[in-house]
Amino acid sequence: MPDKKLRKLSYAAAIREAIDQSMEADANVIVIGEGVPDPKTIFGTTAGLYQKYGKSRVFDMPLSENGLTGICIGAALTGMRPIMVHQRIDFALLSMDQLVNNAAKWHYMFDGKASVPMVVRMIIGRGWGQGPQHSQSLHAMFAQVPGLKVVMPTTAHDAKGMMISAIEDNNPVIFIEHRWLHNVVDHVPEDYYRTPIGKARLLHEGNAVTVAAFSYMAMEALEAARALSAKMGITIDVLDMRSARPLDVGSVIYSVQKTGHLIVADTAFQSGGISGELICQVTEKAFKSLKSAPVRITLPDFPVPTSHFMTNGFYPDPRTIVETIIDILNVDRKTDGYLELCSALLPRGNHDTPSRDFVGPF
Amino acid sequence: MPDKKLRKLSYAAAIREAIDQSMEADANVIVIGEGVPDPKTIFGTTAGLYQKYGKSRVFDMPLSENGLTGICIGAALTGMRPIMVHQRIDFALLSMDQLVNNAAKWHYMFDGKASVPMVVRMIIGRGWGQGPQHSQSLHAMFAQVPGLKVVMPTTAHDAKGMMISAIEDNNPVIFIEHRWLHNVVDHVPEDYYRTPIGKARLLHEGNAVTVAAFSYMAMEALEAARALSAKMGITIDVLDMRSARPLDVGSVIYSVQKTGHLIVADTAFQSGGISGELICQVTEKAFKSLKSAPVRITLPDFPVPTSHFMTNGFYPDPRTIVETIIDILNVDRKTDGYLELCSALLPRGNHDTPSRDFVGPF
Amino acid sequence: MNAFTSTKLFRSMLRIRRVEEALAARYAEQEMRCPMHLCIGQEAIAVGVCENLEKTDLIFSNHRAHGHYLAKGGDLQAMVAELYGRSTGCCGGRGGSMHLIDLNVGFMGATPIVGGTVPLAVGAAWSASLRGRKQVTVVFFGDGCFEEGVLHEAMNFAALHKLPVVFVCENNDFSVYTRRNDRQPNRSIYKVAASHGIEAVSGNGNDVEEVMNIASQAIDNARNGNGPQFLEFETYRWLEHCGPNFDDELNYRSVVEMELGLSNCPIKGYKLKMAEKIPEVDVLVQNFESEIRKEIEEAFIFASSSKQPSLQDAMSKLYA
Amino acid sequence: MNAFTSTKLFRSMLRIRRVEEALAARYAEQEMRCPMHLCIGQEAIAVGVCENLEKTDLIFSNHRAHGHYLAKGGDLQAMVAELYGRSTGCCGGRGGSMHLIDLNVGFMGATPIVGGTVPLAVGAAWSASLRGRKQVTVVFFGDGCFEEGVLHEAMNFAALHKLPVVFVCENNDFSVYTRRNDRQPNRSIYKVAASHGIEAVSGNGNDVEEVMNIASQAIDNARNGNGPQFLEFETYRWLEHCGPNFDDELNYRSVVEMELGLSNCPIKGYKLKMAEKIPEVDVLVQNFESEIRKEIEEAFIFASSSKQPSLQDAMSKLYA
Ligand SMILES: Cc1ncc(C[n+]2csc(CCOP(=O)(O)OP(=O)(O)O)c2C)c(N)n1
Ligand SMILES: Cc1ncc(C[n+]2csc(CCOP(=O)(O)OP(=O)(O)O)c2C)c(N)n1
Ligand SMILES: [Mg+2]
Ligand SMILES: [Mg+2]
Repeated sequence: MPDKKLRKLSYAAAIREAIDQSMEADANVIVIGEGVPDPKTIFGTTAGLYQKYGKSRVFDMPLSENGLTGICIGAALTGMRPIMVHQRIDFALLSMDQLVNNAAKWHYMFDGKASVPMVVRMIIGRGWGQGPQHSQSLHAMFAQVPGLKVVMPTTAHDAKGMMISAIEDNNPVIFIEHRWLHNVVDHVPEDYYRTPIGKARLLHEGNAVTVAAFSYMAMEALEAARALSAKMGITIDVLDMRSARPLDVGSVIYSVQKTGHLIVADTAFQSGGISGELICQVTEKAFKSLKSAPVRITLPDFPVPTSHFMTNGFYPDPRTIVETIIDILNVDRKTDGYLELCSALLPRGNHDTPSRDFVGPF
Repeated sequence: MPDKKLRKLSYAAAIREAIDQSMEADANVIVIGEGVPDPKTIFGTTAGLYQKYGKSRVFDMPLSENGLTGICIGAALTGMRPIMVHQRIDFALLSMDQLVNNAAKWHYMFDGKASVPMVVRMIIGRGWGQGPQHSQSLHAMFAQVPGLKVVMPTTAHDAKGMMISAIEDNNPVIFIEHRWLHNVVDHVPEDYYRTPIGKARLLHEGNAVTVAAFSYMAMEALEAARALSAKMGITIDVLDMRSARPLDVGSVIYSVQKTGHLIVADTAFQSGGISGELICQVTEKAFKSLKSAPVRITLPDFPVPTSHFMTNGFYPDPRTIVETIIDILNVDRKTDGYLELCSALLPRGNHDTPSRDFVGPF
Repeated sequence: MNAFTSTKLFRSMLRIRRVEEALAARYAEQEMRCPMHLCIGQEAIAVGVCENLEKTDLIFSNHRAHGHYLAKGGDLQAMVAELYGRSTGCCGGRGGSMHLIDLNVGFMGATPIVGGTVPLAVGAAWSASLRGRKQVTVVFFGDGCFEEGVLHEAMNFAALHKLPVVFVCENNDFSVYTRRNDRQPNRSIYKVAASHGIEAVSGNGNDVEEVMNIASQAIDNARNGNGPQFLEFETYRWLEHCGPNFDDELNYRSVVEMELGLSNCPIKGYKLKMAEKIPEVDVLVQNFESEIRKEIEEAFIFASSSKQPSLQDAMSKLYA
Repeated sequence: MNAFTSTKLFRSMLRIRRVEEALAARYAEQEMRCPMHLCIGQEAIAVGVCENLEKTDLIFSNHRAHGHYLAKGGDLQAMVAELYGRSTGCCGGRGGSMHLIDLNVGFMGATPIVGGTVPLAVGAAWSASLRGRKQVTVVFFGDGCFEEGVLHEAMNFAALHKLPVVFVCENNDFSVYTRRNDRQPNRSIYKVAASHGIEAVSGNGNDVEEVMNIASQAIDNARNGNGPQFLEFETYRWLEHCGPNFDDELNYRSVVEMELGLSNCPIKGYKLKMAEKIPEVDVLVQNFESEIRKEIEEAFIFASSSKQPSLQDAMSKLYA
């Protein structure tokens, strides 16, 4: 009904709803993680589930990341559909063996006789002094493993749809949430719907440059795109990649064939990340379409320090993206439009908190 | 003395000699790993060390990869220089937490007040049915971590020199050995010498194409280069990258500026590997020098199956490299030279064993 | 124990022994091109444990899996074909000796990463208990595996949720060529398990009846909701860690030790024991031998004549 | 215990308490922009253990590190400056509350990955023993940490090589807001350690003298070559898991439980006990209070007036 007001929901609430509806739809779906049933309910993403589904479907867990990953794999092999949660993606490093050697390979090495339908949620931390061990963006480590799928939705709408797709998927799916996206609010339909895994989404349309962005950087790119067209009349394509494996290279090439310029924005370090992989694939397959050297917009190749004084400028923002685009197109900066653009993109609030009302701690 | 016959040694013996000489030179160097003192001495790479240095410097270890990595880090923080060995790189997945969260970050996060001088040897398996869990090439997983160094020498000469450099280095160095390189024999000086970390080496010089290769693929590329120039008069640059972090992009760009064509050959899967990172960096920095799209020569994006029937053709070889070059240059195949080339590159022995005399098991 | 069960146990052990011997004998032909960890000398544990299991019960195994697979009723032809790398192998050739599976008989899988399957077994037991099934899951592993931290994580969770899982530790005192006292302090394995709040027992792994009795009690306990059980069985590995041969030349164990180990042969010993109850044991054994010989012959013929997969076959089934 | 030691213990606990309270009070100013896990209620363990250590002995810690750091003699100003993210902080601002270090007093490092530092402590003890030093290494961790497999790997190796390491488990019954009985079966932690072949004792973590006595014995044992020691101390976390406030509103623990917990205050309790031996205890305490107040004031002034690092400072010291 077009006249009906569109229901809006936060990214965190959207994930909660997706899990809730999936648990209603399939009795084999279970949730486990440190703090899942606790008062904070993983930033609200598991709120009410324990009360609704009880102790035989919603579980807290011991601090045993590797063991519990294997346990969830064993449950998945025998009919359950476990959803496991890591409050920080950094903790998942403890479970690399189970994820890479077992979850990713089981279906293949046993000739398709068994499969591992499980979802592993991992949250990327940022800000308020998360520091070196609580703010890594490790998606490329998982995305390089044949047998895993890696998704990282940006909008609340996709968070719900991709969570449902991930839970329904018969393969291990790494579901990555950027902590700063949990508060993002947009239209989230009430019904049970799927958003495809492995397809990028065009967030903003234009013809000057292609910006392919992952996770939170898609938000930053969108803001850059709006400011650019409003203030300087430069329009760009912004692709929210949404998945790191499978990687939707086709959509990026399609856009690059139009724009001839490619920027890839990612929340990870520069070297060895998914940004390099995407640029490589586009270059291999659409070399002739590139009018200029592709550019990566990422974090520098250093661990993220804790002090907010040191992280001021550490993370790229819309301004970073805009300046890169202006350089690529080498547009004259001596214009009113550029000045307006700069003031429009002045940082709002603290650079180390997702929202003004945030007072720490995480 | 030029007239003195050059001493030749196998890659395995060269590693053994490097460790031996380092232990002689520095009493803080210790070696630990599953089987280090056993009768097989890690394919001969630790032969005699236990007998020579005794039980306070040469250790077997419990099957506790993560714990022992942390224990070696603790020893390194307090004055020792541990060398840890994994008979397969696949086992190191159990120690990702300690390597990535502690070893790589300790020096940085504690403001340089402490450092972790340790070497972690990891062996890449191949052939004789190693299968999905014993034949992964995971160097890109480590190479993407700021704070780690990742080396993968190809010649016996470099194996010794880089092992000495790695042991002397005050940072955690991942030292990767391809199982099929252990039998490689070349000139290895008797003396204690260093080969720099982070510098590629030109194995073969030419002007048609640049082939940047990692580990065992450098051997394959060299064979391809020799056959190409002998049979078809096509000469190429073959760069043995030798390190995955730091990555010697400069040497590759220098060569590409001459040839205009880049092929990167790696022992890993295609997606998310170091090959993509190298191509991305060259494209970013030397876009104008590229006359054609860079190409990756790698394994397909599937786990390596065990059956030798299924791996026949799974691994790229000199012929693969040659054909790729011929395509890039689009040289006419209807020549005697090409036919001679093909027969010269006919596979020798079994595709799943490093040498004809090999009778298994690993 | 009644004669029927005894002969069953005996035949099952003998069959495993003969299969392993046949594999060893033909390994030199280089048709089986993969690492192979034989269980000769350790047959009694697999047999004594699996004898107590229903077909619907599940087991997980490790790199030394042949005995577990056969004792649970795994298809011999599919196993040999797997070692031959053929399409008819239980993994279609993708796995080889260290990756066996036969879901028809509850053999969930064997893999070579030490410790890798232990939490999976706990997970299988967890899902059985969540779905109220009276199904038991058994996992076999070695004394070296006990050093992996994941074991303790798995035991803690199994004890916390009182899961129907039986941990079976085959203690042959070696991890490859390294003795237990070079890897573990002087304390007994099963008592560590007990400290996690798990019922734990140890026994002689070369005495199939002892294994059978201990396991039957443990499996009943697990099935009846008394939570996880841990069994440690002492045994001895006759051959080299990996491969078809004896390894005396490596000199990491003394001739005396080897002779002692071989003298505790679970099969020879049990045959003598049976002779007491069953007068015509020799005839019986001869029949078994010929049946088994025939079965093994057929398995090798099946394997060597099966379709050879190709590179194309490697490029599928990555995702379900 | 003599009056001198008693007052030392008391003052050390009081100092930690006042520092934590001051940090909590000023946290709302948002100058300390990092996660902060306060140890109010748990001071006796850090103090009772560290009192037995030489300056040259080493300790490793975890996310709840302030007490350990101060008890070992860590520089207060460098710690507060670190929380303020300043260049004068013990990590130059790179670490914040969860990453403390002061090598001058043997505080080797605290990090927030649970279990991460435990094997490091064993490694430090290993190198001490390899170099024949009579140095002891202590590692502090919580009851939740005990669930990490790496702990068992570390204990196994420490026991195997009889290393001079003391494992100190601060059991406050919680991992964040999850109770131990939702994460571990009903068995005691220190007995699991004992089963690994480690001398293990448990005690009341809110009684600083009991902690001191138990720890002194254990540290002597470790120093004299009797191998690793494991100490489990029961205690109670007063505030929210992370942050400056009480968390009654979360209702995961009852008011009764909280009151009981607070009533076992290690400091208040010990003051009464001291009064018996030391008549002028009140005067003494007042002096301590004012000394400490002054020291804390200065630390905050030092911190807030210290140089602010910049982005440039983040781009160095990646490699040694
Ligand atoms: C995680 C891991 N570490 C090391 C190895 C190499 N490895 C294969 S079998 C084995 C010995 C295991 O000993 P045990 O568990 O006692 O089993 P056994 O071989 O004695 O039957 C080792 C170390 C491995 N496969 N996986
Ligand atoms: C490997 C890992 N898993 C989870 C976390 C999140 N986390 C931080 S502190 C904590 C609780 C630890 O409990 P305990 O060890 O008892 O220490 P306490 O906080 O009670 O002092 C958790 C789960 C983490 N930091 N690291
Ligand atoms: Mg063993
Ligand atoms: Mg606790």
